[in-house]
Amino acid sequence: MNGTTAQVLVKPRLRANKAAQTVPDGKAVTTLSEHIVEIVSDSGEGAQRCGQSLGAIAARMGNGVWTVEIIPAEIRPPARSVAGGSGNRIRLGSGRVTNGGNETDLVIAFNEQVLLGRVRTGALKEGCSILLESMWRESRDPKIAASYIETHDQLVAAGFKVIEIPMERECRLVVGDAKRGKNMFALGMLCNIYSFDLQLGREQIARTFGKKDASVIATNVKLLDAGYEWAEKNLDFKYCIPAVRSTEPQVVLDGNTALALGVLASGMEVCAMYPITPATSVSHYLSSVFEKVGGIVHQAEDEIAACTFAVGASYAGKCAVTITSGPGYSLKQEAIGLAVMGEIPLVVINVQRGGPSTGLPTKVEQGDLMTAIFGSHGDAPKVVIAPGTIEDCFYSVITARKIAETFNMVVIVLSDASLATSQQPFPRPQFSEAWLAPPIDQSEIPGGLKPYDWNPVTGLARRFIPGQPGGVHTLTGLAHDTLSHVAYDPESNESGIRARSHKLAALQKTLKTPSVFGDAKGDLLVVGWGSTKGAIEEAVTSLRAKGHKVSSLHLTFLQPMAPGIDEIMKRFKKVITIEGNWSDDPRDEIVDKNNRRYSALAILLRSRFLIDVDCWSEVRGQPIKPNTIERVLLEKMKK
Amino acid sequence: MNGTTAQVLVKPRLRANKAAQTVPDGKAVTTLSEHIVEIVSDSGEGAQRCGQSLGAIAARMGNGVWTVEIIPAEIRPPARSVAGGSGNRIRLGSGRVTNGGNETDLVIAFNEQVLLGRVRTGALKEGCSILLESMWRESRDPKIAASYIETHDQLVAAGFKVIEIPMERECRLVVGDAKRGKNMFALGMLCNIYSFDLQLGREQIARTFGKKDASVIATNVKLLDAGYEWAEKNLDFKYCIPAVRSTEPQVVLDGNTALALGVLASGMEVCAMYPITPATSVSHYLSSVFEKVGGIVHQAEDEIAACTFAVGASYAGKCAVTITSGPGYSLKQEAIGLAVMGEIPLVVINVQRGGPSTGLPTKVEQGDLMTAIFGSHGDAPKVVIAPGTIEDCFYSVITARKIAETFNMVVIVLSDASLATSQQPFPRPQFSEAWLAPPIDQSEIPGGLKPYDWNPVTGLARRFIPGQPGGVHTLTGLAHDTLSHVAYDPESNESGIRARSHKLAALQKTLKTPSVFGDAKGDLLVVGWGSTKGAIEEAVTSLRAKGHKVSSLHLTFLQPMAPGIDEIMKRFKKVITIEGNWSDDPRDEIVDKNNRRYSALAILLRSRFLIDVDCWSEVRGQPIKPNTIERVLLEKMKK
Amino acid sequence: MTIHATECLLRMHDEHHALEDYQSGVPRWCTGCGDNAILAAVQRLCRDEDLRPEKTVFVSGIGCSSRFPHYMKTYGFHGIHGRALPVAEGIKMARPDLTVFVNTGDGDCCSIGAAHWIHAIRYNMNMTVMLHDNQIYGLTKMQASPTSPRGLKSNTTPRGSYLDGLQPLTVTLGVQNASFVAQAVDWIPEVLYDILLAAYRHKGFSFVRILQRCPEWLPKMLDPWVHDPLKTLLLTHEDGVTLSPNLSKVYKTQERHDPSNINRAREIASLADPIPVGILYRNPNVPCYEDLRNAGQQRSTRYIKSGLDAEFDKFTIWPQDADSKVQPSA
Amino acid sequence: MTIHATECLLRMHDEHHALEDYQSGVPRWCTGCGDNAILAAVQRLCRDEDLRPEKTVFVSGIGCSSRFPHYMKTYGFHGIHGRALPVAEGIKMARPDLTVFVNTGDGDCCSIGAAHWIHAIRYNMNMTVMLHDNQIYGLTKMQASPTSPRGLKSNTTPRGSYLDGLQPLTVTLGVQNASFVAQAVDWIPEVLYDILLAAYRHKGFSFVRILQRCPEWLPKMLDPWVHDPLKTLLLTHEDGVTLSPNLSKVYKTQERHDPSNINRAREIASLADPIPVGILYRNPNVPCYEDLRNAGQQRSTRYIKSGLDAEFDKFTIWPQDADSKVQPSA
Ligand SMILES: Cc1ncc(C[n+]2csc(CCOP(=O)(O)OP(=O)(O)O)c2C)c(N)n1
Ligand SMILES: Cc1ncc(C[n+]2csc(CCOP(=O)(O)OP(=O)(O)O)c2C)c(N)n1
Ligand code: SF4
Ligand code: SF4
Ligand SMILES: [Mg+2]
Ligand SMILES: [Mg+2]
Repeated sequence: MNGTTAQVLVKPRLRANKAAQTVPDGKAVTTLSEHIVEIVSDSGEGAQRCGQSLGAIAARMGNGVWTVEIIPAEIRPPARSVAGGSGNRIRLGSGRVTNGGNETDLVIAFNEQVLLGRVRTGALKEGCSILLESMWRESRDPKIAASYIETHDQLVAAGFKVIEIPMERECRLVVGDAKRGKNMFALGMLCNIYSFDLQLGREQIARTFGKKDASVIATNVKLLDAGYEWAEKNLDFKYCIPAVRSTEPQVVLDGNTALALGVLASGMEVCAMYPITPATSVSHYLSSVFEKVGGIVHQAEDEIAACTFAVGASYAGKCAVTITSGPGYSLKQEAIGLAVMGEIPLVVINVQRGGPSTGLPTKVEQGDLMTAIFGSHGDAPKVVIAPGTIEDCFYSVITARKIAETFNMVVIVLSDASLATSQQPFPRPQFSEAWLAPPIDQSEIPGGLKPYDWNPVTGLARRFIPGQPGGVHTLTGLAHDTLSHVAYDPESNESGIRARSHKLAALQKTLKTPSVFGDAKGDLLVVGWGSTKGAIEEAVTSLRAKGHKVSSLHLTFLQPMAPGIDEIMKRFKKVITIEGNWSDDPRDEIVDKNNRRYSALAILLRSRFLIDVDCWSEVRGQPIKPNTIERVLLEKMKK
Repeated sequence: MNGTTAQVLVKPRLRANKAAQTVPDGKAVTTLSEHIVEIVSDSGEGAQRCGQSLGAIAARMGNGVWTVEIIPAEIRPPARSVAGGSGNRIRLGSGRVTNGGNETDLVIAFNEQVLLGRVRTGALKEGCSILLESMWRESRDPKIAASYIETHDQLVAAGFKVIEIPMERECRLVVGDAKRGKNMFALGMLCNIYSFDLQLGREQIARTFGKKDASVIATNVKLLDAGYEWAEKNLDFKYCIPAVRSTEPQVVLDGNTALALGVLASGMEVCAMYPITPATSVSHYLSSVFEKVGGIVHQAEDEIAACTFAVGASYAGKCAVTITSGPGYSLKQEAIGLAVMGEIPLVVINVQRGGPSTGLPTKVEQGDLMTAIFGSHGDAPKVVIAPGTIEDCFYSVITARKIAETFNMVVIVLSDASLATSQQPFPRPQFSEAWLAPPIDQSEIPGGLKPYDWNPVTGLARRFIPGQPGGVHTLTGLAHDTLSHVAYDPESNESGIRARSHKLAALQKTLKTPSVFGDAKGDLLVVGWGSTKGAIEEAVTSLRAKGHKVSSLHLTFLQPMAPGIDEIMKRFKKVITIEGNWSDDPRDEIVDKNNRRYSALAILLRSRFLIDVDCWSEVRGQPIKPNTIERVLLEKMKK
Repeated sequence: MTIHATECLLRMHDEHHALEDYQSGVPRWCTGCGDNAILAAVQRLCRDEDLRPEKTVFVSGIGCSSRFPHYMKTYGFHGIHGRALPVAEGIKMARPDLTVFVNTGDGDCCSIGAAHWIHAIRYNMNMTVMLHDNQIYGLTKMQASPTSPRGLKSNTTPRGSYLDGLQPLTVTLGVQNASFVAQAVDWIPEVLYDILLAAYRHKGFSFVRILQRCPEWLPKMLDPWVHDPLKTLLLTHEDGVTLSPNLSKVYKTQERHDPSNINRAREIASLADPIPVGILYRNPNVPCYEDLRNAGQQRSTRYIKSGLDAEFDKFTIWPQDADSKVQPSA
Repeated sequence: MTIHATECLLRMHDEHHALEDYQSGVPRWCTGCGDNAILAAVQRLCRDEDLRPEKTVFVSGIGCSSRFPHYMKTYGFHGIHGRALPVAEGIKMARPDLTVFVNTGDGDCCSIGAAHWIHAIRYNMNMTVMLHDNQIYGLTKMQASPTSPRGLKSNTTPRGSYLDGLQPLTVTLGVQNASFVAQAVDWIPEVLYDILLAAYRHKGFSFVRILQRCPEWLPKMLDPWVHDPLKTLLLTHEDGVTLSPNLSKVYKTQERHDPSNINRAREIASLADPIPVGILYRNPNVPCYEDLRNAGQQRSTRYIKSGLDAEFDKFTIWPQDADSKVQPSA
């Protein structure tokens, strides 16, 4: 099949594009407030790099951006397989983009099988445009050709705007091995489609291949230009998403990189971990940079060793951090209890994934909140906070370290697989000395001071660090008195538990009431935590635009909870939590009020405030979409 | 000092005993409805055996009995040390005795130091009678003599009725090594004091020393008689606790032995454990008897191995059990999650001790309820039940095994250190075949059946057991479809989680509403769970006798909760839980409604029923006393 | 592992099996992954030894290699990371009639599972254990494992790993009750098969470390050994494995090693280059834990009832007791 | 373990210490418990080496023996069961300037802690580890431990334990990077002291298995060895321990063993009777993990800030970027 036929195939369907207004050279330019584009290929074909580059370019154009990785289930899936698609999904907007959004508007696919995978997970919007590599039509392997044609026709029948593009052939005009360069050709097309400054594309290539020799850069720039021109010539549509260039420097990071930089910025020196998806990439990045600032990443033999290693390091010096995900978090329960009992500051980062057990290692869930709060035997009070944005990921670690050392407590940071792999630009943080941990105190302990001189009101006590003269004592996980001597008497046990519990209250007194998104009163309040923040607020915004009295409240502190939350909730007729964890659907036959299992945050709010907080949740391994939330809220308001 | 002076010392004070009415021979016999007696010595002096024997004799007399071990903190504490007391505490009653009761009325102490230990833990009732070995007065070691006299005088000054008794000397008249026989001499005195049939005492000795040769029995009987006569001659008081001999056979067991017998009776075949106080004695007893019925106790290298070993055994055959306490329970979280995910029946017994961390290994606490329910990452629904009596300990294991295999779920049995070491008579269970696990199904699986054919309503699916032709499949802890194939798609994950969650609802539908202790409506309802049952009901009974409209509700199923509980609670003006775990005291300066941390059951009830359930709890390592509860309830009713 | 007598009896009534009877699904390992060779050898073994699929269980932990059970048409238990061995022990204890195989990775067995590994050797339960040692964490995308050679660049050791690799063979041989220890490589299928067969036929805990290639993360690492036969030391013995004439011609570096000689076995185990391949140690006389525990007894209801009654008697107070005035047995 | 140069400097300004400066509280061990002898030897060691109490940390798990730190007037960490070693590693990594000792029981180290034990040997961090091996679970009241001899009657093995005892020495010597392995007994204080001293002075992971009597649960078990000196094989060498003339007269069963000979060390380690006492293996050239990781660097705020800025630069989009029309560096 040759280009012309391709265009023949394409043009008529494209003319159908109503929103477009024709411009002089017969090319339609549609102005959009936002658009979601995907590029997907077999892994190894570079779709990921293409997507990331597009995101960076858009960000530099001043567009709002949210990119999400498309990751295959297997390490090295067979070529042209439905489950094997690898790539990137980029949501572009005029203003700031806070989440992955809804279904995809435009897809570039390198073969029809990976495309099928996307169709089947329901990622694509009905009738969306698909730019499809057409080479398979003429595949020497009749099976391939057949499957291509079959799939193509099905998609067309299903109403998708399929545009066949001979990318391979076009690239071969520029380079020998086309397979390698296709992604930059695609990038060129996208720069054209979205009216991006091509020069930015060239610079982006220069950045990414910076280390490689000039010729590599040159070839890729050629491909970029080729793609741009091809689109200019052959596609008769073009989009423009008005952008406001930010005046201050922005950083584009994914959540795990942000967490790692947070560790750096917090002044912590030891990170002990054991690999586990989706947390490991935090440690990957940290391993490459931590040593540059004198830090150490220790990969332990297992999670228990990682956590106790961190506990030992914290005990002897500055607060240390351990990073894990669900299964590893469960294994650390006993060690965390020791840190709580010994009042050893410790930061535990849990990048949540689908559970229970090994569950869905690469997929998002908010299933670990209850175990973060209640997950160790006996009374083991810990602080639990959850970042709601990529930016939060960075600052939450700094906050966690500070709280841990101020209150000698364990602080759990709950991120998740969605934040972990999503990229979003945010203002470049301005370094502040206040972020850093103070140097290790080695001064002499004044006579008479005891290692657990619990303040009768706040439960706080000064921490003794090895090396301090006059501070020698033996820390123990057994019940102990103020001298840290093992004590089995009722009073010692009670006062120790009281002190550790009251530290939570002391911290709670310092927290500010979170602000409501939307009006302070209304018909429905949506409460959420963690990575669903953006999607919830987007849904709320859209409903409010339609005249509904809906607001939302995002909680960063899950334990302790900030004051004033009940007053906020009382100003709304209904309150509901939206969470990415399990709750029984009251409509299910066997579920009734006596046995319905609620979502985590709903349980906490109901129990503390005795307000009839409803909940809706989803455990589909995918970020919850704004329009799903909108649909749910509308239903709930009908009732 | 000689006997006569001892009596001189004693008599006057004894005459002061008002309740006593004089009988012909000048001996006062006081009729009592109940009495608490303690016998305490250095460990190795046999106070424990004396106490247990007394308990058995009393039970055979038909008295209600509750015995509690007095255990020293160290393995082998130094002689005559305050923390080193070892012995037994026996509560005797006319009717059934359901808990350890309040302070002690009468003590026999072999030296003044172990006695001091008891005084300091506040175990003794003001002015109670103390029968004290007087030999120390003449100790060749002046320090000992001095400390004895000092302590003695302090106690007298404190108003205790101290009766010095030359036990050593008296025993020497019967045997050579008096130290060994003192405990039986003491038993004799107690038989006399409580007007027990001496013959029962002799038989008890015959039982206990049954294996030893006749001479041993004879000597001990001599000592018994000697003690009996000495008391008859020298003590001018005597008690009688009217008893109703039960017409049916009774068994006298401690909670851990009852749990072990429950394992036997449930037909389980494999118990995998790792030693941990206070759970280990279940396995000690089980190790000695399980093999006789073809069972196996496997001491694994750690708790994770113990739990996964049990999981493997359950998967391949009948449901297996693993037994542990707090720290071990925390370590098993991940393995428990695997059983939940794979729907492998499993019984986990957690004999709770003081926490967090290593905490109070030998002492009671109810601190593990929340972690039992929420303690594994992701959504990991398990059944949680708690025995409230020694008898419950036996039956709860049978119930647990049955539920585990009927619903293919993990069932957590929460006992505690108090039940573990307390003894109480209850009707000897009548063996029933229904208790036992069915034989392993090795029949062919009908074609077309899938390993996870979840029932759309109940979530239940038939279990496939290795060896069954037609059933081959690979169980996995990853998200899976009905074929047990690894599946990452949203639907499979959602339907698996739904099925596992709905099994809890399905079980809940089968539960009966627990019955209220006391009137069905009133001013105050006390809700409790586990070992506090007896103390709570005793406090309620006493308050009701005083005209207060108080009732109590005991929950055996903590997850799921039986239907009808909200209706019950609504019939009372106030609801409060009494628990042996931590809750912030609202009167503490830093505690307010926004930060107060509630007790476990209170959190669960408040969250589910939105009723303002208050709570009062204690974490003093001691069983909660009925009169403490009574005091608390009175205060709460005042408000 | 050998087969139970009862098994043999049952066998006689059995139809024979073909390779397909043990194959399930399409392995999702990378092309060229050494796990494929191991799978092929094991499926052949099952067919040749005619194992009954429903009486066979493959147990694994988590990792690329732990996907193994999914590709066998037998019962399988794909558990949690590091715990394959205790799960397998529980299965064997409850059901000694089942044939148990374990597939575990170098991270699964030697890192998080190390304690279970040490103790599984002690228990010496009758199972065949394959350590898929690719010297890397495969599934989690390339982190150093305990067996990674020093200096290996990985995602957690970008400047090269810090420690010399752990040698699983010397560790295993240091543990009391080790009864079968062998080493194989995925690229000599014939010897891999022979070793696995010997392991399967040994009654006890048969530990086979298999050097397994991971082309995805360590494409060239084992090439020197793959390409130069002289860098492989083949252990031959009439009580161990014997080589076909063809192989003998190729693999000229050989040692006649008696598997009963533990001291020499330990010395051989320490060799890094050439790498030993064959059976390092075998002791058929170490008892199996499940036998010491009399696992798999039949238990009748009456049997249990009588045992239970006997126990209750010890704690029972009979109503008539109080009246019986018999003298103590003194 | 050796002392850091910096330490030595600091030392000079130090007053010397007496035994009491290291003694804290009255040990609560049973009379005759071997732990008392170990405590005495260690307190003597601290005094003789003049350790600064505030710069010394004793780390333990849970068990009778793990109460050890409470009886030392230094910093102590009495942690959770089985995790003494990773805690100690964390301490050493964060603070290489601290002197670290570890006290662990046979259950704590060889059972629940086995994985950490294997890996601690690999890491070879500079610390002195005392395995208080009483071959029983003491604190929890007499359950068999991995090192319990076969047939031992305990509360979980009323008919005798089922397996031969694990030999900690052979296991340790099977692990890559083992750098100091010795065995001592509580009833020969002089040799116990010498071995602990050598262990302390060795830079690296010094592992000393101490046969420790538990009169409470196993009153007579070690008597044959305590009472018959000939049942003890004393390893002597100028690079190991040398015996005083008096001891030499009593302990006639001796072997001159060069601690650098690992093969012989492994053979000796396997001996059950006579039991070897002395230094089985020492290799001063194994690097310490904390040194490989450059632990204990000083870090200034500016240092961190510049590192952080450098990283941010990689991800930064500067406002002017979009306008700058420079050609790519091609
Ligand atoms: C408790 C727990 N910790 C960590 C992980 C993450 N994880 C999965 S596989 C694996 C190691 C894989 O390496 P290996 O065992 O050598 O198997 P391979 O993939 O190389 O075959 C890890 C760390 C997990 N799933 N569970
Ligand atoms: C996680 C956990 N499991 C089990 C226990 C109970 N426990 C305390 S000490 C101990 C073993 C003691 O034996 P050992 O380590 O040999 O020390 P020893 O008392 O003999 O000196 C056990 C099983 C515990 N405290 N924590
Ligand atoms: S990553 Fe390595 S071990 Fe895993 S499947 Fe691919 S090649 Fe095999
Ligand atoms: S029980 Fe044994 S180990 Fe523990 S203190 Fe007593 S003698 Fe020592
Ligand atoms: Mg591996
Ligand atoms: Mg021990």
